[in-house]
Amino acid sequence: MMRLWRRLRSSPAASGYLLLLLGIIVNILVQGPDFFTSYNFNSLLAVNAPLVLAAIAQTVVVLTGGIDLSIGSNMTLVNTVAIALANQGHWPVGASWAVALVAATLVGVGNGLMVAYLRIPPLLATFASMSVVGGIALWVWPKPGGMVPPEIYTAYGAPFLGVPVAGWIIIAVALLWLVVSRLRVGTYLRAVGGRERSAYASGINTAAVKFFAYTFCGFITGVAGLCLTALTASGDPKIGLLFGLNSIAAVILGGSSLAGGWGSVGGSIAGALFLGLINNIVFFLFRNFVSQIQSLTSVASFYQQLLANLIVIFGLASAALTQRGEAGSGPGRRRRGGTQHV
Amino acid sequence: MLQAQHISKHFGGVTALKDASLSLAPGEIRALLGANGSGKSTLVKVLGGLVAPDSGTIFLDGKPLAINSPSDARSHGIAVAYQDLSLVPRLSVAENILLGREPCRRPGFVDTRKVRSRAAELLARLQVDASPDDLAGDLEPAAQSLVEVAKALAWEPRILILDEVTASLHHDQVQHLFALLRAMSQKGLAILFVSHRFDEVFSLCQTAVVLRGGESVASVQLDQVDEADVVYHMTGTRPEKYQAVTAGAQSEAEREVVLAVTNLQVPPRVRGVTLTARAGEIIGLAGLQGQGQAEFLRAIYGQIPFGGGRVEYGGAAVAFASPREAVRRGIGFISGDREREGILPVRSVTENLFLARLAKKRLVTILNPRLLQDEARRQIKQLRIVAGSAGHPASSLSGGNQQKLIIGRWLAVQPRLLLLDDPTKGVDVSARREIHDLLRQMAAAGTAVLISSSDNEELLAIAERIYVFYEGEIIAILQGSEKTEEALVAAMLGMKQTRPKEGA
Amino acid sequence: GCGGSKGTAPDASKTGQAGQAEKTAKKSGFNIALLDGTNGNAWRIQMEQNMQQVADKLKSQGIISNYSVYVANNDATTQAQQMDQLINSGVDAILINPVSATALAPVIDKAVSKGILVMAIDQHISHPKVISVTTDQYEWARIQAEWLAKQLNGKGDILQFDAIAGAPANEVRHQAFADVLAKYPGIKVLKQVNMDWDEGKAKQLMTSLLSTYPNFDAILCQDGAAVGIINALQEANHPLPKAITSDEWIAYLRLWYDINQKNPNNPLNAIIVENPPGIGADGLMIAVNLLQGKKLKDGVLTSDPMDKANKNAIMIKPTLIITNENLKEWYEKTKDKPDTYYIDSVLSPEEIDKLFQ
Amino acid sequence: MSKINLNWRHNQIFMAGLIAVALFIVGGLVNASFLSPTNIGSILSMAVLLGFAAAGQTLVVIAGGEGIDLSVGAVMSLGAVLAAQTMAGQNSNIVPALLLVILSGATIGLFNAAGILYARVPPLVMTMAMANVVTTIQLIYTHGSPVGMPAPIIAFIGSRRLFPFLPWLVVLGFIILFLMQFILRRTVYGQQLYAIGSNYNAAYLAGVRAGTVKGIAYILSGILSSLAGFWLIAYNNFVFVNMGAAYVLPSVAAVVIGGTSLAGGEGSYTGTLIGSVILTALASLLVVLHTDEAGRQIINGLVLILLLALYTRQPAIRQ
Ligand SMILES: Nc1ncnc2c1ncn2[C@@H]1O[C@H](COP(=O)(O)OP(=O)(O)OP(=O)(O)O)[C@@H](O)[C@H]1O
Ligand SMILES: Nc1ncnc2c1ncn2[C@@H]1O[C@H](COP(=O)(O)OP(=O)(O)OP(=O)(O)O)[C@@H](O)[C@H]1O
Ligand SMILES: [Mg+2]
Ligand SMILES: [Mg+2]
Repeated sequence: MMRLWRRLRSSPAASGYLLLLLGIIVNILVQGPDFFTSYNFNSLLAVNAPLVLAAIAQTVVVLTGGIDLSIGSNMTLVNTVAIALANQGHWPVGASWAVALVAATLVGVGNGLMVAYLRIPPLLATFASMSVVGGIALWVWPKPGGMVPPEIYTAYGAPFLGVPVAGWIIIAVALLWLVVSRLRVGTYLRAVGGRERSAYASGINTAAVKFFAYTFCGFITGVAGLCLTALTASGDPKIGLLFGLNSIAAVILGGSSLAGGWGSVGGSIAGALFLGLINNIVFFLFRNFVSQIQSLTSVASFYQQLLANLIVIFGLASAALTQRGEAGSGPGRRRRGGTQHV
Repeated sequence: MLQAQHISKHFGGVTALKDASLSLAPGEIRALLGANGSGKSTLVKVLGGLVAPDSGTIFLDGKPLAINSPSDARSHGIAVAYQDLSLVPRLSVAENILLGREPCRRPGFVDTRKVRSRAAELLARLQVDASPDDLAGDLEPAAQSLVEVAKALAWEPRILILDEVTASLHHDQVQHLFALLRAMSQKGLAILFVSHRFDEVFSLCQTAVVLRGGESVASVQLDQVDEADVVYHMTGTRPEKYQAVTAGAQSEAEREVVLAVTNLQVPPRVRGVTLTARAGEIIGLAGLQGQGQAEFLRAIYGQIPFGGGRVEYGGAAVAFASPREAVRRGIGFISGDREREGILPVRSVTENLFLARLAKKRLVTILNPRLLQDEARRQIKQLRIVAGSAGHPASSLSGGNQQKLIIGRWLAVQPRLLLLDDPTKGVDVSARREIHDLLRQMAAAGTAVLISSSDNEELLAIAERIYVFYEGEIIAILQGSEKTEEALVAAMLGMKQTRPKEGA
Repeated sequence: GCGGSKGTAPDASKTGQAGQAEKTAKKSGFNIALLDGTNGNAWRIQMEQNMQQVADKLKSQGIISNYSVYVANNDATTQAQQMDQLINSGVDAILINPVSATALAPVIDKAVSKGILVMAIDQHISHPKVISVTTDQYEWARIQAEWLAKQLNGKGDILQFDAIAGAPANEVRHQAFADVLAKYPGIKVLKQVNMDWDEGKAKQLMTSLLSTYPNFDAILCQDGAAVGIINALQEANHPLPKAITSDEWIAYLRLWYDINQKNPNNPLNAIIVENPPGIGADGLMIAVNLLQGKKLKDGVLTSDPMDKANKNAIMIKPTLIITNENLKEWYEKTKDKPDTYYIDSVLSPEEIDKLFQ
Repeated sequence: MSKINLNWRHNQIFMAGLIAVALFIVGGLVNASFLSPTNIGSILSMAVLLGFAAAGQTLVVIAGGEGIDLSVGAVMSLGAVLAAQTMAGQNSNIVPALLLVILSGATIGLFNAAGILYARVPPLVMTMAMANVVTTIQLIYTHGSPVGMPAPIIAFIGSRRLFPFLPWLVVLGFIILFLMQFILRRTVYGQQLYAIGSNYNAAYLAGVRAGTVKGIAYILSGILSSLAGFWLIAYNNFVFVNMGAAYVLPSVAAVVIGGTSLAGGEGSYTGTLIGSVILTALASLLVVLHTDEAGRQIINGLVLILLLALYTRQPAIRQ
C-alpha cells in the first residue's frame, strides 16, 4: 500500500487520478446510486470523450514543452469539413470523415512546421493558426446545420461489450499513445521537453521530434473532432471554441508540467474526466439540494458557474501541490545528496 | 586520427575561435588548455556538432569530415561529455545515458530492460552513486558529471572528449575516473581532456594544446614543460612570483568573533558542526563532495532551515528564515553553480554587479542609471572583468569573468561575513588567483570569509584555517604547520589523525 | 391539418409533442427545467428572470412543482450532458436556449422517446420534434431592412453590421437583410462587418470604416451595435446616417433621445424593433399549456427560415416598433430602467390562449 | 561590431516599429485615406487601449517562470463595471471610482499571486481559472445589467482629440508609457523584476525578495488591467458586461510582438505599445479589405504568422 502510494506520488499522473477519485466520490454523494447505472456511464463518456481526446492531444505537445491553442479551432474544422462534404458534397460519410481527419492532421503539420522549423514560440504560433483554422471552418460551413446518419450517433453513445463506443475510442487512442510512448520517439518527446539543448546534444533530431508531436496532436485532435461530430450529429462553425483552453486545464489537472518533459496521458484523461464530473456534480448538487432552497433559486444559475469555477481552481491547486517536492519545476526540488539547491 | 584545422567561430561580435587547430591520435590522452573564454568549450562543441564553425576543416582518418549535427559526430565515433552537461533533468539516469542510442527490441520499440542493464553496467564501472531509475535532475552535481561521462561512454566512441567533467568531482572520484581513462586509452581510445586543474592535467595527459583568445598557440609534450610554461602559453606572460595580501596584523584574540556556530544540525547531511569565524579571517571548509559543507553554508545563510544547534552572528543568536534576512544583516553568499544560482544571463553586467546592493534597498527606491553605469565601469576596471561593455549581457562573458562579476556583486556591499560554496569551480588559474586576491582584500577590510572548495590546492593557498568535513561532522581542523596536502587528503578520507581542537 | 400549408414538412404537433402531452394526462405538478446556454449577458439574464417570475407564479398555483435552471457556459457538450442527466431525473419538460442550433439532436431524440416535452426558446433548434418559440428573427430583420430602404427611397450606399458569423439568429437576420435588399437594386452595401455582439468592437469597427467609407447614407445593424456606431461617428464629427436600425436597448434609446433633444431640427432617423427577452416566459407558458394537454391551433406552427424542412416553430412577430414618432413616449416609459435593460414584452394569458384550440 | 549583440533587444523593438510603419503604408496603398490624420489618430487610440490591457501582461511576462496573465480581460470588465457604477457620470466621483477600481484589481491580482506562489499553480491556468471566477462574480454583481457611465472629464479624455491625429487617450498613453518605463528601468522594483525573470534562484540568493517581487507583478497586473477597464468605458462611453473579454489573447500577442521574451527577464513597455499598434493597425486594415468574416480571420492569422516568422523566431540550438 505504502509502496503503491509512493509510486503513485512519483508519477506525474498522481494528481489526476486522485482528483478523479475525489470527483467520483463527491459525484456519488450528490447523485446517489444512479451514478452506477450504465446509462450514466455511457452518457458521461460519450459527452466527455471529445475533451478527453483533446486532452490527450494537448498532452503530446505539452510533453515537448509546447502548447496548442488551436485544438479547439481544429476540432471545429473537422466537424465542419466532415459535415460539409457529407451534406453538401454528398460524399459517403466514411470518405468525408477520413478527409476531415486528414485536414486535422494537416493543421498539425502546419503547427509543427511553424514551431519546429520556423521556431516560432508555440503559444504564438498556435494562436495565429487558431485564427486561420477558425476562419477556414467558417468558410467551409458558415452556419449550423447538416446531419450525421442516426446509425452513427446512436452507435456512438451505445455500449459495445459493456463499454460505450466513446469509451472504446478513448481506449484505442490511449493504446496508440502507449505504442508511441514505447517507441524511441516516446522518450525523445520527454527529452525535448525536459531540455531541448541536451536532447539535441545527445544526437536527437529535436526539430523532427517536435514536428512529430504537433502532427500527432493534429491527428488525435481529428479523432476528437470526429467524436464531437458523432456526439452533436451536426455541423456548427463555433462548436469547438472552448476545447483549446479546456484541454490545457485538463492537462494541468492531470499533473503534467507546462514546462515540458513531465506528464502523462493517463493523468490527462483523468483530468478531463474530472472536468466532466464537475459539471455533473454541480448539476446534481443544484438539482437535488439547492433547487429546494426558495431564496436561492432566482440566482441559482450564477452560483452554478461560480461553484464550478471554484472547484476547478481547487483542482488546479491540488494538482500543483501534489507535485510539490517531486521532480516538478520550481524551488522545491528534491536532490539526492550533495548540494541542496533549493 | 582526428585533425581539426584552422577552425574559426564568431558569436555576433565575440570571437570564440580563430584559426584553432588540434590533432589527436589513437591511444593519446591530450589536454586542451586555456584561460576562461579562450574557446575550449567552443572547439569541443564544434567537434561534437553543437556549434557550426565559420570556417576550417576537420579530418578523420585523413578524410575530410562534415559534422553537421551531434548525431553526425556520434556516428563517426566522437562522443562528448559537455561542460554544461547534456542531461535531461526529468528523464531517469538510464534513459539519459542511452538517450539517442536506445537498444530496441522489435523495430523501434525501446528495450527498457536492456536500457537499465546497460546503464547499470556503466554506472558501476564509473562508481557513480546513483541508481538507473533516479531522475538525473535529482542527482548531486558530481554524480551528474559522471553520468555525463557514462553517457559519452555509452556510445563506445573512438574519440572521447571530456570538457571539465572533473570540475565538481572530488579527489577519489577523479582518481577512479583517471584509472578508467588510462585503461581505455591503452585499448586505442583517443581522449581530449579539458580541465583547469594542472595536477590532473599533468598526471593524466601526455600532450596538450593551449588556446589563447581562440587561437591554438602551442602544442606541448607535458613531460617536457612545467606549470609555469603552460601558464605562459595560456596568458602570454610569465606568472610573477606571487605576493599574498596578508590579512590585518592583529592577533587572533583581538579580532571580533563574527560567526560562532555550535553543534549545528541540518538533517540529514550536517550532524553537529561547531565553528568560529573572526573578522578578517579566511576559513576553508574541506571534505569530499556531499559531506555537508554546502548544507552547512546554506543553513547559516537562511536558505535551508537547520534542525538543531546554535548560530551566533555578531554576538546574537540568529536563525534566518530567508537569504534576504541574512543579506540585510550583512552576510553574502556565492555559489559555484553560476548558471543556476549566480548570474542573471540576459541582464547587463551593471545589473548583475548591483543585484545584491539593490536587494538591500526598498522596492520603491529610485535609481540613477548614470551613476550605476559609472560605478559599474569603475568596478569592471578594478576587478579586471573582461566584458564588451557594462551594458553587455552577463551571458556574453566567459565563466571566470562571470564569477568575478558575482564576487564584485558582494564587494559592492562589503558584507561582514561572506560564504562561498565552491566558488571557483571551472575558473582558470589566473582568474582564480585574481578571485583569491579579491577575497584577501575583503578579508583585509574586515570581512570574515568562509569558503568551501572541492580544490585542495585552493584551500591550502587561501585559508588560514581549514575545517575538514566528514559525514556531516568536523573531523579535523588544520592550521599553521598542520596545513599540508597529505594531512588534508587523509582527513578528507576519514582518517582521524588530527583531532579537532575547537568545539567538542 | 397543416394550417393550409403545402408540402410534406412534418408537423411537430402531430409527430411527437401533442401525443406526448396526452400521455402525461396530469394537469398540474409539472417538473420543468431550463437549459440556458449562457447567462453571460443582460439579455439572457433578463430572460431568466422573466421565466423565474412566471415559474414562481405557476408554482404558487401548483401548476408546476419544480422549476430549475442550468447554464452551460457556452459549451455545447456541457449542455448535452445536462440534458442527458435531466432525461433520467423525471422532468416533464425541458426548455432550451441552445448553445448550438443543431448539436443537441441525439440527446433530444432520447428525451423525446422518453416522452419529455422539449422546447427551444429564443433560438431555433432544427429538430422535427422540438417546438421552437422564438421571436420571428426574419421578420425582425425584414422590418428593419424594409424601413431602411424606404427611408432611402430605394437608393443609397449603406454599411451593414452583423453579429457573430455562424450564430443562428445572426444567420437568419443576415438572410432577411439580403432578401430585402435584393428587391432594391439601388441600395448598395458598401461593406459588411461582424461586431460579434460586442458593442465595443462595433465602435472600433465604425471608427476603422470611416477612413475608407466616409460617404455612406445609412447603416443597417443588429442589436447594440448602434450605440458604438453613433459614438464613433460623433467623436469623428461625422454627420449621422440618414437612417439606422437597432433593437430595443435602453442605452441606445436614451442616446437617440438625447441626440434629438440637442438637435430638434435634425433628429436622428432611427428605428428600434423589439427582440424581447420575454420570449422565454412565453415559451414557458406555452410549454405548460402543452403539458396540460392543450393542442395548438392549426397554423400556429410554421417553418423557421433556417429549418425549412420542419414545421416546428412558433414565431412571435415583433410588434413594438419605435421610431421618431413614438420615441418620447417610450423614453418616458422606461425612465427608471437601467441602461442595459431591454424593453420587454410577454404574451398575455389571452394571447397564449389564442394559440391553442 | 559587438554592438550588434548588445542591441539585439533594441533591434526587435526597431523591427516592430518598422512593421508598424509598413502596415500603415500598406493601408495607405489600399486606400489613401487610411493615412489621414484622423484615421491615424483613431488607430492610435485603439492601440493605446490594447496597450493599457497589455501593461500588466508586460510585467508578469518579464517576471518569468512561465508568467502570463489570462485574467486581464475579466479584470478589465470588472474594472469597467465598477468604474461606470461609481462615477455615475459625475466628475466628483472620479477619485472614489479610481480607488475602487484599483482596489478590486489589486484583490484579484493578490489571489492570482497567492495561487501562483503558494499553491504553485502554473500562471497560465491559474489566471485562466481566475478569469472565469471574476467573470461570474461580475455577472452576479450586475445581473448582467451594469449601470452608470464615465464622468464627463474621463469621457472627454477617452474620446476626444487634441489634434486629429492625437487623441487625448494617446497623450495618456505616453504618460503611462513614461510611468511604466520609469518603474521598469529606474526603480529598484523594476530591476528586481528583471532579475527574478532572468534567474529566479540567483536573485533569491542575492537577497531579493523574489516571491514578493513576483507577487507584486501579479498585483500590479490586476491593478493595471482594472485601470484599463476604467479607460475602456471612457473610450466607449457606455458600459456592458464582459467588455474586456476580447483583449486577453491580443494582450499577450502585443507583449511578445513588442519584443518581450516569454521566457522572462527582458522586455519593455515601449515594445508592447508598438506591438499594440501593429495589431490594431492590422485589424483596422482587415476591416476595409474586401473579404468576409472567414477571409478576415484567415488573413489575420496568416499575417500574424508572417510577423512572428519574421522576428520572434528562436535561435537555433546549433549555433
Ligand atoms: N553562445 C555564445 N554566444 C556568445 N558568445 C559565446 C557563446 N558561447 C561562447 N561564447 C564566447 O566565446 C568565448 C569562448 O567561450 P568558451 O566557452 O569556448 O570558453 P572556454 O575556454 O570553454 O572557457 P571556460 O574555461 O570558462 O569554460 C567566450 O568569450 C564566450 O563568452
Ligand atoms: N526557478 C524558478 N523560476 C521561475 N519561477 C520560480 C522559480 N523558482 C520558484 N519560482 C516561483 O516562485 C514561487 C515561490 O517560490 P518561493 O517559495 O521560493 O518564494 P520565496 O522566494 O520564498 O518568496 P518569499 O521569501 O518572498 O516568501 C514558486 O511557486 C514559483 O512560482
Ligand atoms: Mg568551457
Ligand atoms: Mg519563502
